[in-house]
Parts: sequence; C-alpha cells; structure tokens
Amino acid sequence: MTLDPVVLFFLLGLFAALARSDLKLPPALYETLSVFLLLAIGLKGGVALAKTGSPQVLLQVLLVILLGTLLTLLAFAVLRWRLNRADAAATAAHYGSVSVVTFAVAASFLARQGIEAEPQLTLFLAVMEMPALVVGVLLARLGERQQLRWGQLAHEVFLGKSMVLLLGGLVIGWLAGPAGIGSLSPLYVDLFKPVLSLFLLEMGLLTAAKLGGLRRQGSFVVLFGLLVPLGFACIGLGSAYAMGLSAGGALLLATLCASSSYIAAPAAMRIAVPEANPALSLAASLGVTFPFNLLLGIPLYWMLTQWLYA
Amino acid sequence: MTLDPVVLFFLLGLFAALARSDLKLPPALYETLSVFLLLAIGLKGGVALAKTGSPQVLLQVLLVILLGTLLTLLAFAVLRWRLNRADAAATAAHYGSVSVVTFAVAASFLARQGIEAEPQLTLFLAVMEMPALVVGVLLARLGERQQLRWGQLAHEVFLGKSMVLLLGGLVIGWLAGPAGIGSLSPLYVDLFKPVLSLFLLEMGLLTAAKLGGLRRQGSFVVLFGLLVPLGFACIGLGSAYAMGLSAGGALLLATLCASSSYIAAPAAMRIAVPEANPALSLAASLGVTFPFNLLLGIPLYWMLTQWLYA
Amino acid sequence: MTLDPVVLFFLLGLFAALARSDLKLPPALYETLSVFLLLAIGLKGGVALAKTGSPQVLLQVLLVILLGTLLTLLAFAVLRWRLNRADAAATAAHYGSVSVVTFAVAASFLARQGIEAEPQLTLFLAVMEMPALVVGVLLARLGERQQLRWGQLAHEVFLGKSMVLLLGGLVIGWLAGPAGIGSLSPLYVDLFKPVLSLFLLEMGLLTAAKLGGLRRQGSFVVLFGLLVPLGFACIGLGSAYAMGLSAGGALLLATLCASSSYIAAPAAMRIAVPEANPALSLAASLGVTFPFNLLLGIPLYWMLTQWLYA
Amino acid sequence: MTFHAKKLLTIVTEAVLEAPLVKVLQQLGAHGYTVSDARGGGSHGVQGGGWSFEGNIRVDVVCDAAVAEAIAAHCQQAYLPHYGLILYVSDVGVLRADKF
Amino acid sequence: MTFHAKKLLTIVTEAVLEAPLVKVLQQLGAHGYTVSDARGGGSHGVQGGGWSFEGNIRVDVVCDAAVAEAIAAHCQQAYLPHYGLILYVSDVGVLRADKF
Amino acid sequence: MTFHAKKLLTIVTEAVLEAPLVKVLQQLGAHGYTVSDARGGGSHGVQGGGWSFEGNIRVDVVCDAAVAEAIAAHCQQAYLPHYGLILYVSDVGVLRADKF
Ligand SMILES: Nc1ncnc2c1ncn2[C@@H]1O[C@H](COP(=O)(O)O)[C@@H](O)[C@H]1O
Ligand SMILES: Nc1ncnc2c1ncn2[C@@H]1O[C@H](COP(=O)(O)O)[C@@H](O)[C@H]1O
Ligand SMILES: Nc1ncnc2c1ncn2[C@@H]1O[C@H](COP(=O)(O)O)[C@@H](O)[C@H]1O
Ligand code: NA
Ligand code: NA
Ligand code: NA
Repeated sequence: MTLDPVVLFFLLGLFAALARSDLKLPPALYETLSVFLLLAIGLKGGVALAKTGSPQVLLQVLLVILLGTLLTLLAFAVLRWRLNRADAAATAAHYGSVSVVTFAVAASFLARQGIEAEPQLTLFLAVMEMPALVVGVLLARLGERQQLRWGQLAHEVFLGKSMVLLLGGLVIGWLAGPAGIGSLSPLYVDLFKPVLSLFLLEMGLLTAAKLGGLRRQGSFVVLFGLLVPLGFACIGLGSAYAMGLSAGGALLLATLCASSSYIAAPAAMRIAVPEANPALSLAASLGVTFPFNLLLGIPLYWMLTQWLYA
Repeated sequence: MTLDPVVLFFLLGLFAALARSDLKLPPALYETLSVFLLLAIGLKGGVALAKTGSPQVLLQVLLVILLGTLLTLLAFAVLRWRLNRADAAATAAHYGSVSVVTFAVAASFLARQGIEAEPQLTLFLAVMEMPALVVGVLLARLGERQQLRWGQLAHEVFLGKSMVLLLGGLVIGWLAGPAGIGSLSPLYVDLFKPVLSLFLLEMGLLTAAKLGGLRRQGSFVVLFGLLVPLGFACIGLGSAYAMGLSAGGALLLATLCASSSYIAAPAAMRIAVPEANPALSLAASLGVTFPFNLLLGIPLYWMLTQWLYA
Repeated sequence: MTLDPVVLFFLLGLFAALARSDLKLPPALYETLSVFLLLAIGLKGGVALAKTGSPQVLLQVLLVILLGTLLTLLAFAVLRWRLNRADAAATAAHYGSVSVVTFAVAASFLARQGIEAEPQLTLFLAVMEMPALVVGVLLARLGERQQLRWGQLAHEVFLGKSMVLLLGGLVIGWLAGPAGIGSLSPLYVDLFKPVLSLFLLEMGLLTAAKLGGLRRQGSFVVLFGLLVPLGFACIGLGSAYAMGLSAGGALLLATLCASSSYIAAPAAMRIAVPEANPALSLAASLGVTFPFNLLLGIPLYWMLTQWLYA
Repeated sequence: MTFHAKKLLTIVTEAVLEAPLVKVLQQLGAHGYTVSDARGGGSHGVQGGGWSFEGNIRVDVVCDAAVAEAIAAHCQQAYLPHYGLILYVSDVGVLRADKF
Repeated sequence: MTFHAKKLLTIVTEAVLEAPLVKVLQQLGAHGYTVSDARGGGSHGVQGGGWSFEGNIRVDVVCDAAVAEAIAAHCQQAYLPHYGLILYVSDVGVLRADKF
Repeated sequence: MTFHAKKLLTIVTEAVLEAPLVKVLQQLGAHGYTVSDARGGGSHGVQGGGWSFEGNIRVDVVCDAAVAEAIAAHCQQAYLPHYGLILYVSDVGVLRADKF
C-alpha cells in the first residue's frame, strides 16, 4: 500500500528543516491546528458514543488508565538502567502518555481502508494522557523529603488544554448527536484530513529541530525511542484483544501505547521535575519515536493486528 | 428544542476559563475569525439584497439608525440613576450598539428552523453599530467646554474595521450576485456555522474573564445587563412589526436591539471618554448581556415574536 | 465579462487602507494563507503532471529559466537608464521573478471560463522565481572586487520557503496522484478560491501602503511598472506560442512574465544588495505592477492571447 | 568608539494609546521610537493581551533630556489620570549623537 | 519634572515560568510587572520560540533596591540551577515614586 | 547579593538582519543574546511589522565593555550605512559575572 499523503507532508517538513530552508509556520497556526484536531477528534468520538456507547466502556476506561500507569513504570525501569532518577522519570512520563497526532494518523490509516474502530478509543486517548504525568512526578519525587504540590499537579492534569478540548468535544458531540453536529461537519469532518496534513508539515519542521539534539544524547536514547514503542504496541495489542476490541480498535490502542507525548508531558515535566533535562526526553519522543511510529510503526502494528486477529 | 451546538462551544469555553484551564486561543485566530464572520455576513446579505432589495430599504435603514440613537439615550437615562456621567455615557454606547456574534447566533437559530429573514437585516446590523458611539460621546461631553474631535470620531465610526468588512462584504455580494459568489461559498457559506462554533469557544473564554470583574461592579450592573436587553428586545420587536418585517426579520431586529457591543464600543470609548471605567461597561456587556442573550434571550425573543406574529 | 469577485476583495482592501480604516489582518494569517496557496498550487500541478506529464516538460523548464534570465537583463538595461547600478539590479530581480498571487488570479480567471492549461505551468512558476534573484545579485556586483557569497545565495534560492512549498506540493501531488489527494481536496481544492479572496484583501491593504511611497519615487518608476509588464507579457506570449503551449498555458506564462515578485525578491535583495533602496523596487512591484496586472493586465493578456491563437 | 550620552525613555501603557502616543512623540521632538507588544499588571489590574485592544505596549525613545522631560510631562498630564501607564528614564550611550 | 530613583530589574527566562514568576513577584513586594515574548540563546542553547512552551519571556519590574534584591535572590535560588535565566538590574528615574 | 557591573547593548534594526547579526554576536564574544519583535519609526520611515520581513527586531546583549565596543564597531561599519539601525549601551548589574 502506498504511503498516506499526509505522511508525505511530514517528510516535506522534515526535509525543509534539515536542508535549512527558511520555511516556518507561524506559532499561532500551530496552536490553531492543534485546537482544531483535538475538538474534531472529540466531536467524532462523542457522536459515535451517543450512537453505540455501552456501560462496559467505563470499565474499559479504568483498564486503560491502569495500562498507562503500568507502561510509565515499565519505561522508568528500563530508563533507570542508564539515566538518573529525574531524567528517567520525566522521560517515562512522555512514553506513558500519548501523542494526539500519531493517533490521528492511525485513524486516517484505518479510514483509508474503510475499517471501523470503537468510538471509545477517543475516550482512551483522552484518559491516557494524564496518569503517566502523575506517575512520572511521583517517580521523580519518591524518597524525597520535598512535599509535592498535589493540587497544582491535579489541576494541570485534569484541566490541561488537550484534556478540556478532547473531553469537551466528546461531550458536545454526545449531547448534540449526529443531527446536531451535521452543520458543523464541513469543518470538523471534511477538513480533518487536510488540516492534519498541514499539522504534519509543522511536525516535520519541529522533529528536524530535535534530531540535532539526538547526537548529544547518545545511542541509548535512540534505541529506547525505537524499541520501546514496539514493545508497548505489543502490550497494547494484547490488552485490546483481551478487552474484546475490534481489529481497528486494537490498532488504535496499540498506537496509543506506542506513541509518546511531546506537548503535554514536556510542559508538565519542565515545571514539576525541573532538574530533568528536557532536551533528552524530547529528542527521544519527538526526534525518534514520533517519526518511527508515523513512517513504520503504524503499518507494522497493523500487520501484527491482522496476524493476531486472523 | 435542544440547544444549538454552537452554544455548547460557548459553554465549553466558559467552563474552561472558570475552571482555570490553560486553554487559550491565539489572538491571531480571534482576529481572523472575526474578519471571517463579518465578511461572510456581509456577503450573504449582499447576495440576498441583489435578489430582493427594494428602495423601501433605505427608509428602513434611517428608521433603524433612529432606533439605535433612541436606545442609547434610553440606556443613558437608566444608567444615570446610579452612575456618573462618563460611565453612564460609555455604557449606554455599548448597549445602543450591537454584537455581531449575537446576531450570527440568532441567524443560526433561524436557519436551524428553516425560517427566512429579510436580507436588509445585515444592513441594519452594519448601521446600528455606529450611531450609539456618536451619541455616547456627545452625552459624555454635553455641557463641557472641551471641544470634540469630530473628524476623528466620524472617521472611527465610518471606517471602523467591522463597518468596512460588513459593508464591503455587502457591496461585493451585491455586485457579484449569487453566480459570482458561488465559488466562494465553500468558505463563506459552508464553514460559517462551524467557524462560529470556534468563535464562541473563544467568546466563552473571554466572557469568563469578565465575570470576575462583575463582583466588583455590584448588582446594579448585573440587573441592568439582564433587564435592559429584555426591554430593548421588546422595543425592537415592536419596531419590526411596525416596519412590516417578517417574523424572522423581527427576531433579528429584536436581537440587535437587545445585544450590546463588546469590541467596537470599548475601543472607541477608551479613546473618546477616557475617564469612564472600561471594566464596568465590559463586565455588563460581555459578562452579563452576551451570555444572557445567547443562552436565554434569543429563544425568549422568539417566543415573544411568535406570540406577536400569531 | 464582470470582474472576478476575488478582485473585488483586493479593491476592498485597497479602499480600506487608503481611507485609513483600522482594518488589519494579523501577520500570522498572511503567512498561513501564503503557505496554503503555495501548497495548493503545487499539489494541483503535481496531480496534473502525474496524469499528463511528458519528458518534453524538462526542456520547457530549461527554456523558461532562460526566459527569466533574459527578462531580468532586459529590465536591468531599461532601469539603468535612470537608476544607479544597485537599484537597477535589485528592481530587475523583482521583475524577472514572479508573483504567486498574480498567477493564482490568472488561474482563477481561466477556471471561470472553463479553460484548461498545461500542468507544467506550476513548474514554471516554481523555477521562474529563482534565476532572476541570482542574476540580480550578479548585476549588482559586476566589476566589484567584493567576493560573492555564492553558497548563501544558492541556499536562499533553492531552499527559499516558496520554492520548497511549491516543489514539495508538486512532488506530493505527483506521488499521491488524484486518488491519494482526493481526501485533501476539501481544503486544497474547494477552498482555494475563497482563501485567495482573503489573501487579496490583505494584498489590497499592503498595496495601499506602498502607494504612498510611489509619490517619492517619481514618474519613471510608475511608467516602468506599467509598461514593462505589458512588454514582458508579449514576450511571454510569444515564447508560449513558440513552445507549443495551449492558449490557457500561454495566458499563464504571459502573466508569469508580466508579474513581479514582492516577497522573495525584496527579502533576498535586502540582504544581498543592501545598498539598493528597498522602497523603490517595492513601490514599483507592489504599488504599480501588482494592481495593474490584477485589474487590467490579465484580461488584456487574454485578449492578446485570443488574437494570437485565433 | 565613543558613545554619546542620551536619555532612554520607556513607556508601558494600554495598546489603544499607540496611535496618539506616536503622533505626540514626534511633535515633542523625538526623532524615532520603537514599539513592542507587552502584557503586565499593576494598579489597573492585569492586562492579558488576549485581545488586540486589551494588551499593553512598550514604547522606547532615545532622545535628549529636554525631549524626555517634555514627553514625560505630556504623559503625566494627558494619560496618567485615566490610563494604566508607567514611565521611566535611564542613561544610555549612543553611537551617532546627531540621530537622536 | 523630577524623576525619582528606582531600580529596573529585567529577567529573561523560559516561558513556562511566566505564571509562577508573576505570582512570586507580587509576593516579594513588586507593585507591577511587564512581560513580553522573546527568543534568544545562551548557555542552554537556542530558544527559538517556535512553540508556545519553547520560547523565552522578558519580565521587567520597576521597584525599590530591596525588592529587586529579594527577587534576584529568589530567582538565584529557585530557578537558576535548573532553568535558562538571566537577570540584570539598572538605575532608572520614575515619575511617581509612590507607584513602585 | 552583589551585582557585577556589565554593559547592556541594545540594537533595534530590520528583521532581515536577525540571522546574520546573531551569528556575528557570537563571533565577537557575546555569550548570549535576546531577540524580540518590534515596530517603530525613524529616519528610514515607519517599520510597521505588518509583514514578516518588514518589521524590526530588538536585540539585547549583556556583555563586557570590550565586547560591546566590538559589536558596536561592527554594526557601525557593516550595517549602519545601509540599514535602519540604532544602538545604545547602558550600565547594568548582573548576578553571575562569569556567565557574560
Ligand atoms: N512596577 C512595575 N514594573 C514594571 N511594569 C509595571 C509596573 N507597574 C505597572 N507596570 C506596567 O504598566 C502597566 C500599567 O500600570 P498600572 O497603571 O499600574 O496598571 C501594567 O499593565 C504593567 O505592564
Ligand atoms: N549575554 C546575554 N545577553 C542577553 N541575553 C542573554 C544572554 N545570555 C542569555 N541570555 C538570554 O537568557 C536566556 C537563558 O540564558 P541561558 O541560561 O544562558 O541559556 C537565553 O535564551 C537568552 O534569551
Ligand atoms: N530615537 C529613537 N528612539 C527609539 N527607537 C528609535 C529611534 N530612532 C530609531 N529607532 C528605531 O530604530 C529603527 C531604525 O531607525 P532609523 O534608522 O532611524 O530608521 C526604527 O524603525 C525604530 O524602531
Ligand atoms: Na504511550
Ligand atoms: Na443594542
Ligand atoms: Na516576471
């Protein structure tokens, strides 16, 4: 199967920045696109939930939160092998959390092949962003006398921008239902994929900027950034299978597990674990794992899914 | 009838800001959206006018300008009861003027029910923005020796951004007609409502910021912000009936009268009546009247309209 | 034939700025729109090339590069009559290069009449931007001892923002083909013309700002800005005819020759030929030639094309 | 390399004042000015800059002491009573004294 | 026109610190502050500002020498070890001494 | 809390010069720099900043007197003849003298 054209936009951005072109997108555009993506994903999930939601979803949500927590601990254990506590904790938080754009690309991958996924995956996306950040901070502070500012942390986690937009979109989509959302679909549905293409152009530019930092971080970080998503995807696949999700839902959950945060986690860790080196986690998450998932990971996880669900 | 989903976006913004989420839209997006809304409303009105405009419209425009002037004087009379001259004059200018977004939500309210309104309502929207500002400044300066800078005031009023975009859109729509505008409709028509949803998200954030200021202003301001739109809506309804407008047109004129400016008026008053407290007028206009109209006012005015036109 | 409505948006912007309205679009919007236009033009050309491209195109590209070089030399010769070397060289670079928006308006002009053009015109647009900049710098430095920073110049020329986006779009369109691009068309195809209308509104504002500078530059600049595009359009027409392009292709090549750069060239010349007066070239290019091409030039070149191809 | 002594006058105030302030600066003898967008807080509360007309601007003017005093006097009389505004002056050395 | 002697404290640091820093400034006795967006480079590498959380901010505070010292001491202890930050103080003259 | 005496060099110039200027600063011995966007007016007319390449930038460098002189000399020779540019120097006190 040929590459999804949205991935070509990512490569264009990557090329432009590596070749030191003066191409730059205005920061306001980046922020606008991410507000749009979050709302659109949320709305879509909400409409679908209104149609097919079942109480069983709540149990699944709890399982997924548990999954995010376990992945963070696992990542931390691996990272402690080579990194100090703060760096390992902050990086683990990135990998326990998720990347919205990677999720969107996987969803577009499914859509191209006409494969459906359960609507609650959007909910999983929303709830998997947060537990990792809490666990990361706990891991960094474990055994320290310094008291944690729990209130602030909880606030950041539950009321972070992406959480509010995703859950807000979900609720609006759920309340308004397919009929109510109809008149909004020229923007939130029809333009979803082309807007994603613009977003990926920007992601290419940003990824390239982090590739430079990779050299300074050494090969452990690169290996970690390549192997951990593979392992996490398998865990995600297994969990999806055990939870009884469809193949499409399994691919999305595997992608969520394999993906790593590059917005919410860096911002939260910079404040909560200042002694961690932000360049290190971001080089791994944005410089290695993000492009890997986009270019190779998603098709690979799909092959694994098909094999498992055959 | 269920809430229009665009109103849900307003509530989401309101919630996010009140819960102190870090959700923020870039200022450039806000400006872009407002340019878009003004142009789109203007174009739609212009195309409609080209089809059905009659010379009688000119007379109606004059009546509407008179109406705006009277409402400003009325608001001033009420406000002088408790406020000093400058504050009363500046606030009256806000309430004699209009809110484009409130108008857009009322138009979307009609569209959901398949009810038509006269195209000249767009023209009314454009011309009702300005007289109130002139009257407000006059009221503030009445009896003062200080000479008015008429030239500057007239310039601001006739060449203000929203005036230029609304009237410019009208003229373009009128010149190009339905055929010419056809190729522009994927943006200005199809995306109108979803873009309005984004705009209302931002308005929710901004409204919440003004709610804080309300406490300092006291209950008079709150009462004023709730009761005056009701009264003004009735005046607007009556005028619409007397002018022979349809029920749809009457709802829009009532909404125009009931709505208050929160962009053009604050900016103009800050320069022309600097001794007025800008926080006061904005708390009333944006913190009380805007959400009231959006959530309760428009459906209420529609009930009144139906009763009057039954 | 009536004016294309997108041109009315240009006139609206012009009017607003000349009347000193406070209408301003955020800079981030301007940058976003130009990224969009470049990508959309590139994608469209790439898809078309994938369908109908022929090896002969490569030869045509070489001819067009030659054409751009010759036009720059010609412009320089004319300008040296009155201007010093640096100013003449910098201005010649503007006129040897091209304007993407003028090209887009000409394409929209053809589309309105249902006339097709060869897909390689997009390629010509991309490759005509650069040679003029190199030639301009050479002309300015001719006979000087100072060594040229070739590396930097080549870098700017080949990796400039508009080059990367146009060629990147071409390659993506070419790789993905009509099927792959289908899901992106709600943005890049359907919204092309309405987005162009917003862009032209901004161009009207910017053009008006340059008209002020015209008075200081004198009548030579105005005459140059009016007559040179006419002459260059004729050269372009002739070349198109000789190259065997269709009438639609001929109009586009004539427009490319007649158009002058107002973004890439000013930025490059400010760095490479700092002793040239940037206000002079920009007043001619943006203040005279751009509006002339938009309002009169394109229809005129089309009349000439029809006469030549009759 | 000699630096000539001049005054640097900095004004932080509401964005709506940009146009009138810039006009006045020139009338009072400033040969140039630099403006940038800012946000901040003070006795008039927080100016978040979320909206174009709600933000602050920062205006810097390099000039003679006399011009600085004239501008300060004008701001004090015309703007301080009604607008959020602060103003401060410091000593700087410039390259070409004739420019300022 | 008399200008009263005050200190101008300028801090350039990472944008993520805006909220905590502004809170601390008020606690340490500053009566106001001005923030603007910036980019830059230093010992922590280049801060390009391409992303909202990657840019720098510049914070200016006009205050008494004692307040300036308190803020500087707090920054040195709380932020300097882990964040990219510079801080400098200069002498300025202000219009109304009571405001600062 | 002792503040060490350094120079603060401020340059306001055209945005196109950002990249070359930043390169030169480092070559001439500056250990860091801060850039922010600005608009303004002077002998070269108004720089409105409506367009990315039309605005101004403001560059601040904290450094030793010698480095400030070297940068000023370079600007005077390389940029002042052809570009809109102003430059001024003032005295500041910094926290850690070794950083600058
Ligand atoms: N002490 C201060 N230091 C720095 N900036 C200040 C100070 N006080 C006020 N400002 C700025 O000046 C604006 C107006 O001040 P104010 O009139 O006190 O509200 C504020 O929004 C701040 O940006
Ligand atoms: N010498 C300097 N002059 C001006 N700004 C500086 C200097 N050094 C650092 N900065 C600014 O302070 C930020 C943090 O500095 P650093 O901790 O050295 O990375 C940088 O990103 C610059 O914006
Ligand atoms: N006296 C001044 N005070 C503050 N900024 C100035 C002054 N003169 C010029 N500038 C700034 O420096 C830029 C270039 O100055 P000029 O070369 O005089 O056009 C202007 O656009 C202003 O931003
Ligand atoms: Na993950
Ligand atoms: Na009203
Ligand atoms: Na040309």
